[in-house]
Amino acid sequence: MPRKTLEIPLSVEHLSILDEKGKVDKNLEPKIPKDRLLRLHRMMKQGRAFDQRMLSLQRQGRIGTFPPVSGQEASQLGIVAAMDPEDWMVPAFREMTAELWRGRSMESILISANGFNEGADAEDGEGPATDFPVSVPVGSQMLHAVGIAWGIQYRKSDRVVATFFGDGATSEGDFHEAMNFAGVWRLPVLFVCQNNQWAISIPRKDQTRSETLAQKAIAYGFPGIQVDGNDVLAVYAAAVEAVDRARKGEGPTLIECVTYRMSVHTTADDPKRYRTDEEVDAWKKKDPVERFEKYLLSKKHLTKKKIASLEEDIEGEIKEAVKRAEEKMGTIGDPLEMFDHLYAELSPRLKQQRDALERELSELQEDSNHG
Amino acid sequence: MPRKTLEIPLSVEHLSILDEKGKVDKNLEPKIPKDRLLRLHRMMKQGRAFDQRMLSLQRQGRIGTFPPVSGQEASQLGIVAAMDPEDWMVPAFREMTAELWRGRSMESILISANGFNEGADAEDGEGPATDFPVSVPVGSQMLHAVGIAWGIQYRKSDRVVATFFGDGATSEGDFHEAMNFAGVWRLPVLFVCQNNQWAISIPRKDQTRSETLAQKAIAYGFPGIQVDGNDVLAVYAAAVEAVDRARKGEGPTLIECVTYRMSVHTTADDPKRYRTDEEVDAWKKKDPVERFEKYLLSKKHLTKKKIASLEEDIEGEIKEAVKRAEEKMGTIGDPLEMFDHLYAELSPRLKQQRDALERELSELQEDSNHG
Amino acid sequence: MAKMTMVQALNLALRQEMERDDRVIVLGEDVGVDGGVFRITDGLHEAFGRQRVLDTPLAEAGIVGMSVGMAAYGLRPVCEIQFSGFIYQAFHQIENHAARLRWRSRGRFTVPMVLRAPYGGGVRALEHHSESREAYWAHTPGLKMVMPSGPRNARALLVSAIRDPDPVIFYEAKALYRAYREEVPEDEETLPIGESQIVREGDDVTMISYGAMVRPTLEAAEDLSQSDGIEAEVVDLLTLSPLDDEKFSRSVKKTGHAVIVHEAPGSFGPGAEILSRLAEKSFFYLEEPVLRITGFDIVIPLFAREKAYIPDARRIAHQTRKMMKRG
Amino acid sequence: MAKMTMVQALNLALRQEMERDDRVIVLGEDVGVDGGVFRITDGLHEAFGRQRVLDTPLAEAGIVGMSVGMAAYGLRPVCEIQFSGFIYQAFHQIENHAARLRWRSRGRFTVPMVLRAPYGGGVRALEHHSESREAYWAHTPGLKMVMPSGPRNARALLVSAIRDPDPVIFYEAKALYRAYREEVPEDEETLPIGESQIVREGDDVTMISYGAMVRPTLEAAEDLSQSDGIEAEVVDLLTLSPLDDEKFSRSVKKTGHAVIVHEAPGSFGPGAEILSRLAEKSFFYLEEPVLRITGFDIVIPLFAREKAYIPDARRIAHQTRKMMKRG
Ligand SMILES: Cc1ncc(C[n+]2csc(CCOP(=O)(O)OP(=O)(O)O)c2C)c(N)n1
Ligand SMILES: Cc1ncc(C[n+]2csc(CCOP(=O)(O)OP(=O)(O)O)c2C)c(N)n1
Ligand SMILES: [Mg+2]
Ligand SMILES: [Mg+2]
Repeated sequence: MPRKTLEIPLSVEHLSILDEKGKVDKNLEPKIPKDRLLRLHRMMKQGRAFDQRMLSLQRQGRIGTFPPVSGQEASQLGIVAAMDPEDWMVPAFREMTAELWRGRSMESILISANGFNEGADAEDGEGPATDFPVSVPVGSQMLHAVGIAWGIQYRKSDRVVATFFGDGATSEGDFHEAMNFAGVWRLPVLFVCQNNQWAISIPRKDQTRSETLAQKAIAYGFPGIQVDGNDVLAVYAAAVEAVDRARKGEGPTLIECVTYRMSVHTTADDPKRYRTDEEVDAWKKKDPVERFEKYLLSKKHLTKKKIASLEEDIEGEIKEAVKRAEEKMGTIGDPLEMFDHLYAELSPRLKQQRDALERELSELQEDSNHG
Repeated sequence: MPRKTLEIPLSVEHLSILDEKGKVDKNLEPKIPKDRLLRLHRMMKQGRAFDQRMLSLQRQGRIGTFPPVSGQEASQLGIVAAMDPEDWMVPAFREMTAELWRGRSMESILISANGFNEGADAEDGEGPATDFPVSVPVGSQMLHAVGIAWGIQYRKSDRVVATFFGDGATSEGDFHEAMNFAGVWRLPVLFVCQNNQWAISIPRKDQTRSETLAQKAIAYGFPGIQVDGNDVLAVYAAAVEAVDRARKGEGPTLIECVTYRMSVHTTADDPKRYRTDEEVDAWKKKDPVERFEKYLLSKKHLTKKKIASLEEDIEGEIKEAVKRAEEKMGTIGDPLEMFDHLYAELSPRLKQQRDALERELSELQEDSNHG
Repeated sequence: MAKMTMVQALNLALRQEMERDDRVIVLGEDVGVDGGVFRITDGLHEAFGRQRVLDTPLAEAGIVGMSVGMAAYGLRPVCEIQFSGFIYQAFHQIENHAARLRWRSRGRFTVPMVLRAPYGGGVRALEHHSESREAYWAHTPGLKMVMPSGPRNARALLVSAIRDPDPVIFYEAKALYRAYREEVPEDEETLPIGESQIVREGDDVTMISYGAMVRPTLEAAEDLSQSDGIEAEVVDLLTLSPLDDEKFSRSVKKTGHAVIVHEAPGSFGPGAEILSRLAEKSFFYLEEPVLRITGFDIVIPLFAREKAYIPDARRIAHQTRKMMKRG
Repeated sequence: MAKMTMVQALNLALRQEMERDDRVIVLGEDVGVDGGVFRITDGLHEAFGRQRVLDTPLAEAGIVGMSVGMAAYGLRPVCEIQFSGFIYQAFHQIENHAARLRWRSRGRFTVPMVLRAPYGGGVRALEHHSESREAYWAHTPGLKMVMPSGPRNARALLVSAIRDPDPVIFYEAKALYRAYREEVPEDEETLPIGESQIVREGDDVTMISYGAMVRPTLEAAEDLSQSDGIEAEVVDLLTLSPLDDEKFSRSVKKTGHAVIVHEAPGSFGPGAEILSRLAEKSFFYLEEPVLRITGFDIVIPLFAREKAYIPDARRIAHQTRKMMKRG
């Protein structure tokens, strides 16, 4: 074959079901039972409200830095709604709504956001045993999902793993290695890219020259799909297909959710330095929560009144959670606990360091009592 | 757009010009002046002969471990023949023929293969000032090419950079980061993949699920082309196009040269453990040197007699080079030189360590004189 | 002279070096319009444009590997790793290449690059944002490891690092970024890499520290002086590698007692080498074991507990006092 | 008992642990049909199949990151990094995750993985194939760092490492792989991680070493005994972290003199911590400065000169002799 274009047996699709006005494409509309639709709606609302509450707590100095999620609720919930609780989730650091859906408590999120390792305690409800903790180093968690998926395949289980990461994460070497490994062994992984247009101040187009992030899957020989990430129905439909492929042993899928970070990168960030209000306003019109609400209203699954009472319930729950978290935080914080959980057992040197610190703290206490 | 396949404005081509029997596709035949064709032929022959000579030197214990190049001559020479001497080359560790073409001396290769850093000395002819030394960590050198290319763009120079790497290297995170950076800034880089089917014992198909390596360029928004890497005309033609694009500011190209490592991975390797003789024999039929020779014979650029005398010349040159290298190696090796060239200036501690070693060596010498 | 925070002082160093030498290129994540997450590169983008202040994709090995190539090409890249907790993504490019290219090419290619990274705790940051692991680099042949302790020396050392012919790892203490202001001359100022400074004189005990720990060490020294009449000589290393072992060894010959303070985990930490050099050079002058006051051999805890981890003036004074009373 | 090389002994450990526990998975580059470039995994592929002996694509961060996930899932990955010079490609997965997942999840997920890598010089290898940088890992909280010194203890320690509930970095000296044979029992044998051994008794000087350097140290000790009547006590650390500082400190209390031998660069190297522990625990027994005999603070040279870099019995004996004569 002297010179010819090669057929690559992979294509990249785009999927959108519920448009910006809340109008649904009947042919594509997934069949989701009403109670699940309402749970999705509730979670979206709760996620949004809790995010805003955290922002004000942070501004009051009652919690530390955190990465708000507003705008990405559909991109996250559409995925986890298509999974079983026994499936695995390996998040990055901005998947708060997905964590809430999976069962993590608001308290545990608040405790973490206050710099207590105890935010990860099982008894405080950090979610099912198949959920990884938050991972801060961008892109690095994807490989853990691959390892879990390999274990699933080895044990002939039919579980799947979903791992989340941002548009920025696609530039990291770890993204590449994870995608490649998953492709080679056809592992049951959903690679869920939260393309929220920004990696701190770097816009999507400066992150990579490729037109879509979904097409990066072509490099690894498995399908990629781009979905409207502010359309929870589209995200859900794509996730159902990907979960199905994965369970059947047909391997991984890359799902690019096109969405928007409506708030700051973290509470330490000032987005006015790098993006315009117009851009933010334009995306506000595509708000995933409002859109989904319109859809449910039009389907008569909801009424304005029900929404108002739901909002009230959520406010109450959040208030309770903040109270419980603050109570709990009053009872923890013994510095000596920092030696716990690094190893199964403390080495003699660590024991010695722990003991010395204990002694020192009491000596210093005495000093200040006397001083 | 509800559900549709996206148009990706990138395709992957395959190119082959000179077939296994040495028959050329007239429509695609590049116009290469006779003297350049003959230089290419000479280099191929020299590369092959020197490779075999090194193998026997290694077996005699006269040099250390090295990675033979046999089989990949066309994949390398087709690229460098399309470049100017002032362009940059950033090799991996198996680009001996490309280095020879660019002006590195056989002596310097031998000196390196004998564990002397002096193999990199300019006065020993390690090639032009725009050639990087060999890089052993797989895939890592590609980023250096990107940095050089960025410098070229910054200085508004019209130079280009070619960087070489193997099929195995495409799995490393560095490959991904280099390709992505080059894409973002449309840098003048030729990414030249020597797909020789094996990464030590791992076959190409276990390295990645993608059907071609060339298609990986799609992930970065620039073109990839797969060429018959044992066809020097095809490699050359693809390189000319890529150099042209790069010089015009149109950015990088990925060139996948489909070739074969006909010999061992390194002299420490035993390929019988992982591949069959049949496979090797099948590839021998596609030998790039023989194929090109047939082409030149049919074009009457060469005669059997000329070839025989060329072979004799080369043998003589190699013999001379081995002699010169062994002479040179007799004169170097002062251990104190290991402190040189790490920093521009030795720190006090390093001076002290160097002096202490000097003293110790003379004390030990005395001891053994007396002992 | 203007009073500047360390952020402003570092910014001044970058700005002046960029004005002086068009080979100097600043690159990293968010260093452009955003001015860096700590604003060290604030305004440089406007002053020098997109090419000189290069926002990169999110990839640390990419940033460092590319800088190696840029340096070899003849530029002077100053790259920023957003937090030193993510420098490991680039470890191989540093060890395999930045530290070795001069050596591998026998001087034909050199790597005059600076790798800046914020390190250390004390600013209530997230996981991976508070580590102090300078020992990795101090142990790596081919690198220099610089750690300023305040606005003025940070500026002077950064200028020297940029002009240095070899790769310099430059760790900036986040805790110092906006902690206080210092007079920083507008005119060029450099400091030699590899030279420590005696920042307080005293005859009773030698306290050796660097980076963010110099301030609490000085505070502890004041406390010891006022409450116990113990006069500490305080040495600010400024550079960890190459380590200036002359000044502190000489000081210990005078004082007979030594305390080393750092934030990094103690075991196999920088203090071990400092102690070893002391043992080598001042062994017969040491009246008792050298005291290492350091981070514990654990991951620095999340911020609710970080104060208990990081040595502070109270801990330093307390432990030093106990040692001096015992001695 | 069969006489085995270290290669065979390590192979035995892997084989028996794989037989015993189907959670044990060997993975890495060329570990399958090829049996690993040093043949440590020879035959395992045939015995246990492709799944248990997993050839991976060429990506070290991938291997380690994937192993973290496998371990958290409930498996016991034993991954091979082909040469420790390429472990840096995975540094972030080790520091950011392997070492921290237990801590980050408060014990909910654990990382019982072993990361094997050949280290050190002496086999005429290419660049990046001869480094000795165990200090990086010994300084990293959350890891254990094991370095056997011969066939029998390598086998026993590898078994212990595989069964350990936490991540273990396991550095194997290439120079020992086929250097000699030793009796290795077919029956299960383990050795506790974190315990050193006294491998030669003596009253005059304590020599502390580990890994490939134990043999030349023992040779030097013999030489000192025969030519000078100096009797050295030799301590083989076996584990660097957690460091067993009891045995060597006790020994120095007896001998009053100490020599530390390692291949790694001296500055900020493992010897500094060993010396510091000695200074802490046996200060008043030390009659003179501890001697560190180590690699120089440079990149280990290409193999034509590596002999001059790596401490050998002659150098060790010579320097120790000088010290003892001076003392
Ligand atoms: C390896 C690494 N490098 C840098 C950072 C600092 N950092 C935190 S989030 C972020 C941007 C991430 O962008 P993206 O992946 O798009 O996720 P998003 O924040 O938009 O959710 C950066 C640079 C980090 N956490 N990890
Ligand atoms: C980062 C890194 N990992 C592992 C190795 C050991 N190694 C040397 S060559 C090689 C295989 C390379 O395969 P490929 O990229 O296809 O190049 P080829 O050897 O076929 O030319 C391996 C694993 C290395 N040199 N660098
Ligand atoms: Mg983003
Ligand atoms: Mg190959």
